[in-house]
Amino acid sequence: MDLNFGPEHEAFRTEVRAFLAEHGENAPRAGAGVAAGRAGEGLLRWQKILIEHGYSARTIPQEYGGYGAEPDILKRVIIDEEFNSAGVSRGFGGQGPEMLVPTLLEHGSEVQKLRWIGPTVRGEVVWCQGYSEPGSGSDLASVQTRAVEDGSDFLISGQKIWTTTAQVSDMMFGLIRTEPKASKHAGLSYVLIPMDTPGIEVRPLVTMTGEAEFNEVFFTEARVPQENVVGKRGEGWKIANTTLAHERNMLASSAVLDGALRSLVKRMRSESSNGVRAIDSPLLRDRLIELQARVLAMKYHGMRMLTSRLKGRSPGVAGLVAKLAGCEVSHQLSALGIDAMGELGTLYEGSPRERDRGRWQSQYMFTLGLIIGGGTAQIQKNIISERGLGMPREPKPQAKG
Amino acid sequence: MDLNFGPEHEAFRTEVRAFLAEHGENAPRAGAGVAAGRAGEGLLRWQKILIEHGYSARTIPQEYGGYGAEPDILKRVIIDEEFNSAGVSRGFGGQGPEMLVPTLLEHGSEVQKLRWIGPTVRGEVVWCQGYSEPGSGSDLASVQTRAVEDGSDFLISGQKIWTTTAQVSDMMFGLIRTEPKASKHAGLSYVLIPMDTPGIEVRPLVTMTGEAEFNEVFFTEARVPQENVVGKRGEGWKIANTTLAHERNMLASSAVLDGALRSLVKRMRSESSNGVRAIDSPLLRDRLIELQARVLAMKYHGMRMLTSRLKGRSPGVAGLVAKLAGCEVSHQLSALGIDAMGELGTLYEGSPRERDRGRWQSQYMFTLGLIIGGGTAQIQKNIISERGLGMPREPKPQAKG
Amino acid sequence: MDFALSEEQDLLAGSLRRFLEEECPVTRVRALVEDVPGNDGGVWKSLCELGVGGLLVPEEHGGSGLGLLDAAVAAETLAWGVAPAPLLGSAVMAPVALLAAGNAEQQGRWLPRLATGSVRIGIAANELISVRDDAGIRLEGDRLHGTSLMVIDGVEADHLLVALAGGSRLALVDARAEGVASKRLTTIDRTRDFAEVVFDGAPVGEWIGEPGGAGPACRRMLDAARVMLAADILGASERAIELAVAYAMERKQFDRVIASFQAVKHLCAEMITELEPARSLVWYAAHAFDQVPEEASLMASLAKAHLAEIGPFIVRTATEVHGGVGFTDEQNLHYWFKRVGVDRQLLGTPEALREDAARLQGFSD
Amino acid sequence: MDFALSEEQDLLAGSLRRFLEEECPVTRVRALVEDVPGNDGGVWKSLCELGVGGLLVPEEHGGSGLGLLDAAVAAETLAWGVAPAPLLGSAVMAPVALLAAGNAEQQGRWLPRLATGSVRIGIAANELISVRDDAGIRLEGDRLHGTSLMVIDGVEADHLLVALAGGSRLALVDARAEGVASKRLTTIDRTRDFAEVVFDGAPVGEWIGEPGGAGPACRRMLDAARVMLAADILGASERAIELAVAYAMERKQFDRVIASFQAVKHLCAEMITELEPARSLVWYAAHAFDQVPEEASLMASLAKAHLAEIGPFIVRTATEVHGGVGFTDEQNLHYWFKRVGVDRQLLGTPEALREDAARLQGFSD
Repeated sequence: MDLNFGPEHEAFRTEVRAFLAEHGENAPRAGAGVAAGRAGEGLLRWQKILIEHGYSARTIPQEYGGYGAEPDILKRVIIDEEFNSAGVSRGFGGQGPEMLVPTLLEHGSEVQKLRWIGPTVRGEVVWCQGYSEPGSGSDLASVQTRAVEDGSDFLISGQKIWTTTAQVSDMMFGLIRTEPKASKHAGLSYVLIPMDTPGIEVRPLVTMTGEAEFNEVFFTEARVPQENVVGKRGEGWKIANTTLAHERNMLASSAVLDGALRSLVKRMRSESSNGVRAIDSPLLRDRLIELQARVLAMKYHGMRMLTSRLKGRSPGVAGLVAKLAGCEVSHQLSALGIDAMGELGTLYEGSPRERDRGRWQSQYMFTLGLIIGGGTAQIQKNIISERGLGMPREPKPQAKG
Repeated sequence: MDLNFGPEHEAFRTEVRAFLAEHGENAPRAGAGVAAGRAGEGLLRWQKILIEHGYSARTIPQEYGGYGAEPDILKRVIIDEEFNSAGVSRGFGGQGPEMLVPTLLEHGSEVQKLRWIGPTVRGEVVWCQGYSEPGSGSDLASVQTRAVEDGSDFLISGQKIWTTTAQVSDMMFGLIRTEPKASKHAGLSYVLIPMDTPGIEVRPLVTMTGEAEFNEVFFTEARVPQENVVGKRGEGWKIANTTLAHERNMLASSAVLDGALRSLVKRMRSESSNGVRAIDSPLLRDRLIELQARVLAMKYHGMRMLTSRLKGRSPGVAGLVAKLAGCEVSHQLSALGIDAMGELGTLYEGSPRERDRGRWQSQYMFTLGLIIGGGTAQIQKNIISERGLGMPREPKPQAKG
Repeated sequence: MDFALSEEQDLLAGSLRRFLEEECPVTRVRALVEDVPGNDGGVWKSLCELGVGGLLVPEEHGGSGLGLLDAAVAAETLAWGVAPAPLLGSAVMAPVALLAAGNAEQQGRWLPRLATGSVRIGIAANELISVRDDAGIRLEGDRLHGTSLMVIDGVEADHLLVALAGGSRLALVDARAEGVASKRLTTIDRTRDFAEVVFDGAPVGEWIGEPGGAGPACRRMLDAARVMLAADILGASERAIELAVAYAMERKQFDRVIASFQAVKHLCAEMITELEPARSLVWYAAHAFDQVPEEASLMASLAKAHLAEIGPFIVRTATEVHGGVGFTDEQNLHYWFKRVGVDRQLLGTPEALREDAARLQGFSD
Repeated sequence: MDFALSEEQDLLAGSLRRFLEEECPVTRVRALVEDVPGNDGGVWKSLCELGVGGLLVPEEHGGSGLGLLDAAVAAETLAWGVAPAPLLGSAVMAPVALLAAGNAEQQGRWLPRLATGSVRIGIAANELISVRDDAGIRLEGDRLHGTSLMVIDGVEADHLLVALAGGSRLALVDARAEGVASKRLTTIDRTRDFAEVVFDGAPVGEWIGEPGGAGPACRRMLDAARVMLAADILGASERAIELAVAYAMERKQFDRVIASFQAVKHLCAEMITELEPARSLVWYAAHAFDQVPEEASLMASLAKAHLAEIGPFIVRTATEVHGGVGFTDEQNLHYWFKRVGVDRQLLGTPEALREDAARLQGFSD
């Protein structure tokens, strides 16, 4: 094990710090992390600065609008750490830069790359992901939204759900059943769909948090050129799977956990009841420290998974458990945040006396959504036991009658 | 709701206290609770005193060797409470008095009653229960131990497991498959089996606690008269089920929980590390109080179930959850007992510095055995969800091939 | 001994359930509270006609003179229906305080109006438990000063029952008097009405009890409230389980209802295994309040602390059983989830209540 | 950056596993410890031949000069095999203390013998963490007095490393000297050797470090030990999962292996979901001990506390997967169960370690 960053990387860290010292105040006020959705003027400007300095679109070739650096995970770690600890925005992110762009780089045609990558990383074109459907759970291969050929176009009909940022997106990258006669997995294509196509309707899906973090998207014979397929027809399943980009998510999610922990410590230092600070309550503090151990475990686990990737090894079962474990830690951090505020921990929706803009309640509910969404915890556990531990699938039930 | 005991019962309580004050010192030193297994001289004498005064075999008719009182659950509650708080032995118990005797009273022939009940309640004849088998889990109806007719006798072959006190028992009451052609449930009989019958071999089954709390019992053409069947042949399943005697067990088990809680408080008051008593640790004390709430919940739950019984109502799902919930509380009490002693909580087997004769470790393991034994927690949960909540059984898997 | 609800209590629960199913299903609740949290839209009036307002009010004052167990049955049922209603303040805490410390004249003047629902009394007593942000009410001359947070049913209240710092005095104050300014505190649970009330030289309408002698009445009021909150969690959790089981019996995946999957069944079994013994505990805590005064405070703290632990587990698990749809606003399941979330924190966190229970038993200083 | 075991570490784990599978399977462990807890029956000698005794010993003293991460790999593997061995005392705590505070001569005299296993040093340091039953060792004149409990590898030790009350001095004492009396303390885990040692005017063999200056060495020794105990829980838990999965793949009910039941699968998934991130934490804690001194104490406390929480969950769940047979002595699963049970309590309970972690970060006084 060698976690040394070495002189080159320490120099890089100095460089990042210098950048943050000089430019940090131009960042949008949203704090650390990556913004998704429709970027405002300030964010677009900031994003441009970030790309110029190699802190966003870092490894995207320059001809496609990126900074063109060699991949260097350590540098990415350093950027994450420094931006995070300075509380400075990482700029524009979301599913376009994070999922579509790597997919195009690997599977897209030259035309597609030149057309889409630059505007996407600059935040000018916003994307949403069209994978989940009401009946599909995490069994994405069971996607029903279908495309019928009509000349050189497809006519797409069906429904997607849990689509984040759909209401502000210019484009969707979606899994569409284009080959009705092929097998379940071989019948899907990866299609780029303009959201202003007639026949597409977006309905916001409000969740228990009170926000419309998601949407439903309805397709009624929406006409899309067949040339908008990425890769070959019928390869959609494979393409979607190769770019689920674990490493990015894992680094990002452990940074998010770490950020939540810091905020929690801050909250517990400032919040008091009857003159006793939350952090001075032996019970709340004990929970805090156990959660700290879990946050650190996820952090080092992320580094371990990354190392596996770098070495071209499968992380095995250790990779499968990260989502389930991480969401749960995040949920528990929020629960402690609420408890630390006692009765005032229930305040919400911008109420007077609300703390931290209601983030603890919002996060408590949203992380529960993460636990049960995108393939519920139940399905995650099936996957872990079957793929990770080699346990058999449940036998199919007997036919009735 | 009326938990008043009323003047008659308060008078009875006074009477019990007077008895305990006068005779309590003659009780065996084993402390509160009921002793099973082979009774020594002291216990046999004590049991005799208890029966004479109506504190054991209380509602058994006098002609069968009991005290002959009218059933009065309140009085039983009072007896439990007073003996428990005085830490005085309830005398001889175990599966003979607690399970066989009620069964005989309900289903036995007059001959069987006269022959067995008296010696059983006096502790002269010790019984073990032969229900579980290695393959049966809690699906008792799948019992395989079989009896073949041979003249007026049965020849019994097969194996029982998890048989407590088998090694010291004179008799077994067992479920035996006597009707091979009948359906699964209708093929069983309830048979009284002398343990000294040739062809019966008892092997102690040592558990993780290091004790042989259980046995395996092997039958090889053991010859038992057919007249030893209780009730009719083929009624064994029904008979075994009617006498699973929830109320007794529930009262007793909540008294056991209560006793464990008291001992735990005592231990936490006396145990200290670095000069701080366990009970003065905010963390350990917080766990203690949450467990106290759970112990009390089980106590009142027991009273609620009893009330249902008294009114001839089914307790419904509330009755099904008691075992699972109670075992877990007991396990957690033990875990806290161990933690309260820190590093010395690991001591066992009569080690120097061992506390409370190792009861916390022993109980920690034994209660885990209870959770997983006698129909594992998994099976309990099936039963709760199916019988209690009306959820469907798992479909049978498709036949292979 | 009879450890069960009486026939009358079963009837009360049944009739309230029917009323809620017919008159105030969750769709109506949603419409009522969407704009104004805690808005009961006449539901409280109807509930008072059914006798809910006067459960604890003696018969001579127009109530039915029942006990806290009856009120707990009502609380459980209202939470089962996530009904917005000032049950806690106007039907329990205020009557309990008046009965404990008010004089005959005060009882005669207030209790009948509480029973009919023609007056609502909000409760400014949060600072008896937890002082945050320098809140607390003090007396200067004959005027009240200071802030009280999380005032129960405080926005819609006609009058406020105010516990002075330290709990030695209880004042009844006209909510519309000069020097009283309240603003709504919005919680995750829109079925509740909470306020922050600032007293800036507000006149005391009347004192409840002798000056300096309100401590026992305050404790009594808190004990009752905690049992009610425990019952609230009980009812909300019970409904969450019902909804989860019903959903699982309906929703199909892989050509079978998900209720037939062992993992889903076990989650449901785990929920009910937590709930049912807890129900017995809540019943006893209410009974102790009515009949076993020396155990009342201990049981109230234990019951509320315990329900505050299992309630969140149950509503979370019920949401998990629903899968993604349980997370949507549209499904309404979150109404119960949030109700439990507020109950857990109110009038004593679980840790604080266990500490209180320890103190009551001499386990801690 | 390379967050992974090195090839050498993988090889070490592999060769130790093979050795244990071949030479010391649980059936042999059972036979060894049945009469005498902690009896390794020559296993330690063989392990030392494989280099385990000298992992932390510098090459110039006959060891391989590796780090705590290597020792943690060994600890994990020995726990995987529930092997009885004085790894913690003789191969970790004693060398760490000698390297931290011993002079060159002492290092040269003791380390080679520890590496070969020709000498065993027991550790009397429990009272640095927890004083119970008035234990603790004090110096009177030049003699030691007092009692130390839970002395690690104390029955079989040739010498004892004794931390004096307060942790300011470390003495090395001949275990057979006059005035030293040890008796065995038997724990649930028979694979361990613990003693209670009474010092009644025992002579100090030599001091390790300057008088009054042993504090940092003590902390260093405890940090190392805690990481090792965390690794021990890791290995024992890992094996418990392996055994549970293997059993579930074999045992049939209702004509199918129980591994195909969703409830069983989910239990196994829950175990591994707890274990794998914890493994990363233990690795990092060991790495921090070796390379990031400012984080070493914090990480040691956090890792040990965390593993002490998840370990008992895992071994309990593994037992549940086995059903009744897991509860039998014969099945041997309890060896891992008990190993974790002892690790949890040793050298700092989880609560105490979290309090320590809080203190180290300035969260508490």
